[in-house]
Amino acid sequence: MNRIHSLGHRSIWLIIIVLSFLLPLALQLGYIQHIMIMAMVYIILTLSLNLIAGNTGYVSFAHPAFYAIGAYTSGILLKTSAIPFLGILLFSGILPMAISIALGYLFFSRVRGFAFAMTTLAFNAIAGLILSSVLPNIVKGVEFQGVYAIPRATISIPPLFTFTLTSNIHYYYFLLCITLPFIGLMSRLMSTKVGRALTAIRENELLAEALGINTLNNKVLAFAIGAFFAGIAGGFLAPYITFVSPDLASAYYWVLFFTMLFAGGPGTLIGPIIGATVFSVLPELLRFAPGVSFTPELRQALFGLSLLLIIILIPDGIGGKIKEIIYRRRARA
Amino acid sequence: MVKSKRLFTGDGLVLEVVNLTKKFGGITALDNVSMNVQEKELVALIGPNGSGKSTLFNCISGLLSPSSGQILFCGKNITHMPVHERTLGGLSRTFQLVELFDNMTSMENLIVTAEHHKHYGFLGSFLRTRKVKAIEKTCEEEAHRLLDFLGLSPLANRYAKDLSYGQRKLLQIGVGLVSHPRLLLLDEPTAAVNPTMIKQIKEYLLKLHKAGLTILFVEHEMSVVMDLAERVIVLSRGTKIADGTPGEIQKNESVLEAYLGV
Amino acid sequence: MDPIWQILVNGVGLGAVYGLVAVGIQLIIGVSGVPNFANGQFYMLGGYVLFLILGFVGIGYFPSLFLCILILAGIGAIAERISIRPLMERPRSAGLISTLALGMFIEGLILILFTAEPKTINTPYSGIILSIGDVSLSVQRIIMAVGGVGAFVLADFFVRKTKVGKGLRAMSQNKQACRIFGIDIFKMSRIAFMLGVALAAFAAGLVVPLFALSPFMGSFIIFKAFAVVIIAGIGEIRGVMFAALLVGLTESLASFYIDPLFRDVTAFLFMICVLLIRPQGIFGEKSDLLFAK
Amino acid sequence: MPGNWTNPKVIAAMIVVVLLIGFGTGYLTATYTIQPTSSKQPISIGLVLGLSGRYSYGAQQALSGARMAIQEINDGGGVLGRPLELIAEDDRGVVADTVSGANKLIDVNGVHYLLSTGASGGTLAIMPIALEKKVVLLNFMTSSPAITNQSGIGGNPWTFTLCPDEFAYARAFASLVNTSEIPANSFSFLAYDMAWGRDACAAYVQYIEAAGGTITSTNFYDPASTEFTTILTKIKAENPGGIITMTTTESLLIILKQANELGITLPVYNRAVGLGPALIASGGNLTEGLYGMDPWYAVVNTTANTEFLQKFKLFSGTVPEQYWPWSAYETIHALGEAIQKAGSDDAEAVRTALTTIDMPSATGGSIKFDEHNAAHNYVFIAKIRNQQVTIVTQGPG
Repeated sequence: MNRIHSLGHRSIWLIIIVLSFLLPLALQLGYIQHIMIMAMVYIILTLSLNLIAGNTGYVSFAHPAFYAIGAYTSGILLKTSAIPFLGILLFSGILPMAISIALGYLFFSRVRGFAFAMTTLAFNAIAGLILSSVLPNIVKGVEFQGVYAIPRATISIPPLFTFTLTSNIHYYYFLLCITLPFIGLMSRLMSTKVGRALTAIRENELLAEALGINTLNNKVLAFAIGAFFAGIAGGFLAPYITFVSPDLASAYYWVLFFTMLFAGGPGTLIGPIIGATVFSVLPELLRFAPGVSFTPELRQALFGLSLLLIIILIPDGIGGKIKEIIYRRRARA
Repeated sequence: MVKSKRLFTGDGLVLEVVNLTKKFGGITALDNVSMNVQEKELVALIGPNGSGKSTLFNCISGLLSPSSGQILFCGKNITHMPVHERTLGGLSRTFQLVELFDNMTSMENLIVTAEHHKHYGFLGSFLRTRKVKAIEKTCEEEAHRLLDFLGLSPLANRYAKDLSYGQRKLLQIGVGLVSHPRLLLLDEPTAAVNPTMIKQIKEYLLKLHKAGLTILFVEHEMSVVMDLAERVIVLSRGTKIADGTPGEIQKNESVLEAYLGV
Repeated sequence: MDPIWQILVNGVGLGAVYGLVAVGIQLIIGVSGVPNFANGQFYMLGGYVLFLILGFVGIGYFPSLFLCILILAGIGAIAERISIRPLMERPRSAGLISTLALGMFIEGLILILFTAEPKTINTPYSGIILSIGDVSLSVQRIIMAVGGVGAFVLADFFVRKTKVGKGLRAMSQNKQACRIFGIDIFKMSRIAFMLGVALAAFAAGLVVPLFALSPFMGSFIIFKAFAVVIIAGIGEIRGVMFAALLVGLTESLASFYIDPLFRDVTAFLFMICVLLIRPQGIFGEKSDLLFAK
Repeated sequence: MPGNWTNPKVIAAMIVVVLLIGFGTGYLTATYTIQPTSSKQPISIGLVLGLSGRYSYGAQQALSGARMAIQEINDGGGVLGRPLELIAEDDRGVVADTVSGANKLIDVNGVHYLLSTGASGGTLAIMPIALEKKVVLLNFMTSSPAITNQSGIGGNPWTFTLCPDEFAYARAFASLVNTSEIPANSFSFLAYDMAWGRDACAAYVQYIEAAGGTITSTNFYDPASTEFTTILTKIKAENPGGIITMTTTESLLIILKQANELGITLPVYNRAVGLGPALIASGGNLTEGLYGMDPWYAVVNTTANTEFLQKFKLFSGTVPEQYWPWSAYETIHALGEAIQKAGSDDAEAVRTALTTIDMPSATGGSIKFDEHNAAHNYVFIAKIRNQQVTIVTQGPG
């Protein structure tokens, strides 16, 4: 198989990078930068969820919990400790990862398919309750409705420089420096031994095992990497919004992630990126639609309807469709 | 050719099954069956429907856990070893109803198997060190060689789901071979394919046998069994009723009984 | 007073509700393999349909309930055609997402039609209160418990004894075989879905007079129902009622002796414990394969 | 499969998507921020509210209240000769959306004045934003004491609270404990598990205990919960003199039903659910004897209030379920007066003007801010007697 297409022509990379660096300058408004920042946060979340739910084919409801845990970790540490932000960010990724590894070995070894999905659902509910009702009683600086007034992030490499991220544009570029390498990392991951093993597990777990693939370890690995980056996304959110709430672990978010992932195209790279971008920008665009004729209820109904139609008409999502077209062309050639 | 990793060494007996019994609830599917396969041997396992062939097969390959008895592979007890470890140890199998990664290309089907029989971890693969590059290259070469051998090269970039049934059967044999097994278990390799394809598959199996591969296969098609097998093992109602050369088996009373139900 | 009896009665009441919704899910997941995430919204929809019938059609409570069940079964047939059948041959996650989307859609519609303001339904029976010793409960709650058990027994009988029911069970065993033996799997899937939705509507009809009617009531109960399904063992219809009662009692006891806040996760904790000890669920049969596909 | 996206076509598609979204948003924003409403540039006022979700019914009414005030002011020639315009954002009652909605109003629409949301958590979350971006934040319906504590000399001079906080209600309630009106002196709490529920509960506990009352238990529940028999059984076993609830309308209805079913005859003192027509209609006899504590009731008998009611019925075609529309209405008017007083729409000037205003309220109190930027308006305790709301007690909070 030609591995070139995993990383792609550098020229195209260049175009995208340059574009994403220039775009916020073209659009000065802080609010639009906010939308683009959130879009990137969702790209990270959806792509990391894709690893387990898309590539490996195990639907996981636990992603919002990892996101929230990351956000709380970063929020609390920023408020109460003197650890440099980059360290905090790393830690807010490592904590969910540790949890996910424990969960993974506990349940992947016992249950499969839907039962596993339910265990993650249970974990998400329990985590949400702990964040909203238990943590405030035991951790200083955590209110029942979340962590308020989180200080802005300060990036410092002691001898060289110290810089506090204040405006949206700062956060935009900071996040861009995380997102672009992350996308590259994901595309590379897919072209490794592990990446192919995950696809194999999704396609036919029995066969994969019979052919000598250690499915348990691979599944846990995918789950853990996903959790790590979900945590990073949360860890970034805390100083950006300066507020985190238990809502982050609520059902609303896994519905949103699933919409982005499955409409975009599970198991592909471009799919989740498109899905995340479209579905994080669309609701904001709807804010500008004439309010009266476009009630929020109608928005929810349309949201559900469009997702339903996409699943039925193009079950593999947009990314899957693109992949299909390319494959057909290559097969003919 | 890079040597794939081996868990066990030892010669002579490749597979040895000792008093294997398997019960499903009340039913006894296998009633202490004992059998063996010598190195470089081409053995057929036959028997009427429900005689326990596939149960025995699944116990050997690890899909089922036997109720009692032992399975020795190259002198090592693998009775309760996880499936993937048996495979890594050089025991590979195919399935009667073809099992492949449908949404991966033929090439990828082979590569994903090949690379999991090589020594290198996630990080190495991720950082793509020179060593790893070399290994992955050899994996591709082996995959190409196999596709050539099976005449599937033109279909290298096709999804497995888009191949014909016969081609899928072939590809599955390829997937079984790419891990350099010490013993290849084939579950009805010629079932439900057209005569020309049967002929083709027979040729391939003979070639492999000549190349020194040890093969144990379940088969319904008697002509195939008689042409290929050096030795035939017959099961009936979960017990072994005969074990010998095709010639002997043809003359064996109890076998006829079992088949004709006299 | 000694509240323990009241607590047990409450628990049974809770269990009956979860059980009814869970049986529906169980039927569907057994036959078409799809975890129907919209069943909660169908439950909610059932409540609103009943509300309309009682409001605009001048027939008594039980006739209205019957009519409501018929209507929902019809809606279920349509829903199955739209959201399940096209995805029959696809991985289950597809069905999960499509039903999820269907649920969102229904909830949105109800919000448009009825706003978020809660409604209440009063039946002749929800007013009558019986008190036996320390225990006090309304006739409606008794009707609910009895109706719940009745519906469950009927469903069980249907699945075990009738021809169609046997077909359903065959489907949950082996879809391929059914094809070969000429069982119409689409028909089976449709019947299962209609039954499931109808049961959910029935549950709503019995329960709503005790609660208030709100567009969000569905999304709340569905997870409990799924927990019950997992505890019982996926596809195990017999186990459902028992598992549901277990969950109901656990919750009732937990909220009295521990903290009301933790009531809602006890179901999940219970589920996790069961999975750790018996991954196939309390009533599920352990597959002899070392791993199933 | 990995990497197909590097195919040029796909990349093209990707770039197009990014461009469309980016510049599309930019374009829409541009077109939106140009206001063709009047020859003069209008003064924009922002409002973030749960226009959808659990609280949408009341929120929609509050929106009408605000719109009504705007219309009145504009009909009277606007302020400083310029019309007012209201830009509302939906936050579904989700705090994260409150934050992004407020950001949008401030950055895109450039509002200098913001009416905050229906959940105390939301107000607390956007207070730092108001401080950072120097925007006047008018809190007209959230009552967590944490808000007023942090306002004014509390550190956030940009936040103003026009509704009483929980201490005011708690004081009013505690003053009646052990009297003929509230003979009970032991209470059990049933509040939903959110910032407000917790804070309100704490405030009541503090004042009731100070007044010599006792607390048998405080119970919190998941706002989505629909089953209260378990909690009510617990309360029944404790047998207090009364139940104090801090809940949504939906929960309160279920609580009343199931309390009745369990044969609980204790008086229910509810905070925050207005004793409006919808509640009485769907609650029926169950609401008989139910208490409520709010800063406004339809039956408050002042000319100004009856006038407001008539106007609101005409304007929205509905009857206020609770105090929200009234509060929004008076808040807009107070803001208008402050801008007039300041003589410019500059945020800083208006902020200082607000601290000095003193205008009468329809309920008989007055809107005048203390050092915590809190206007202590009247507080009412009302009771439903044979399907009619009657005021039990009233007075400055």
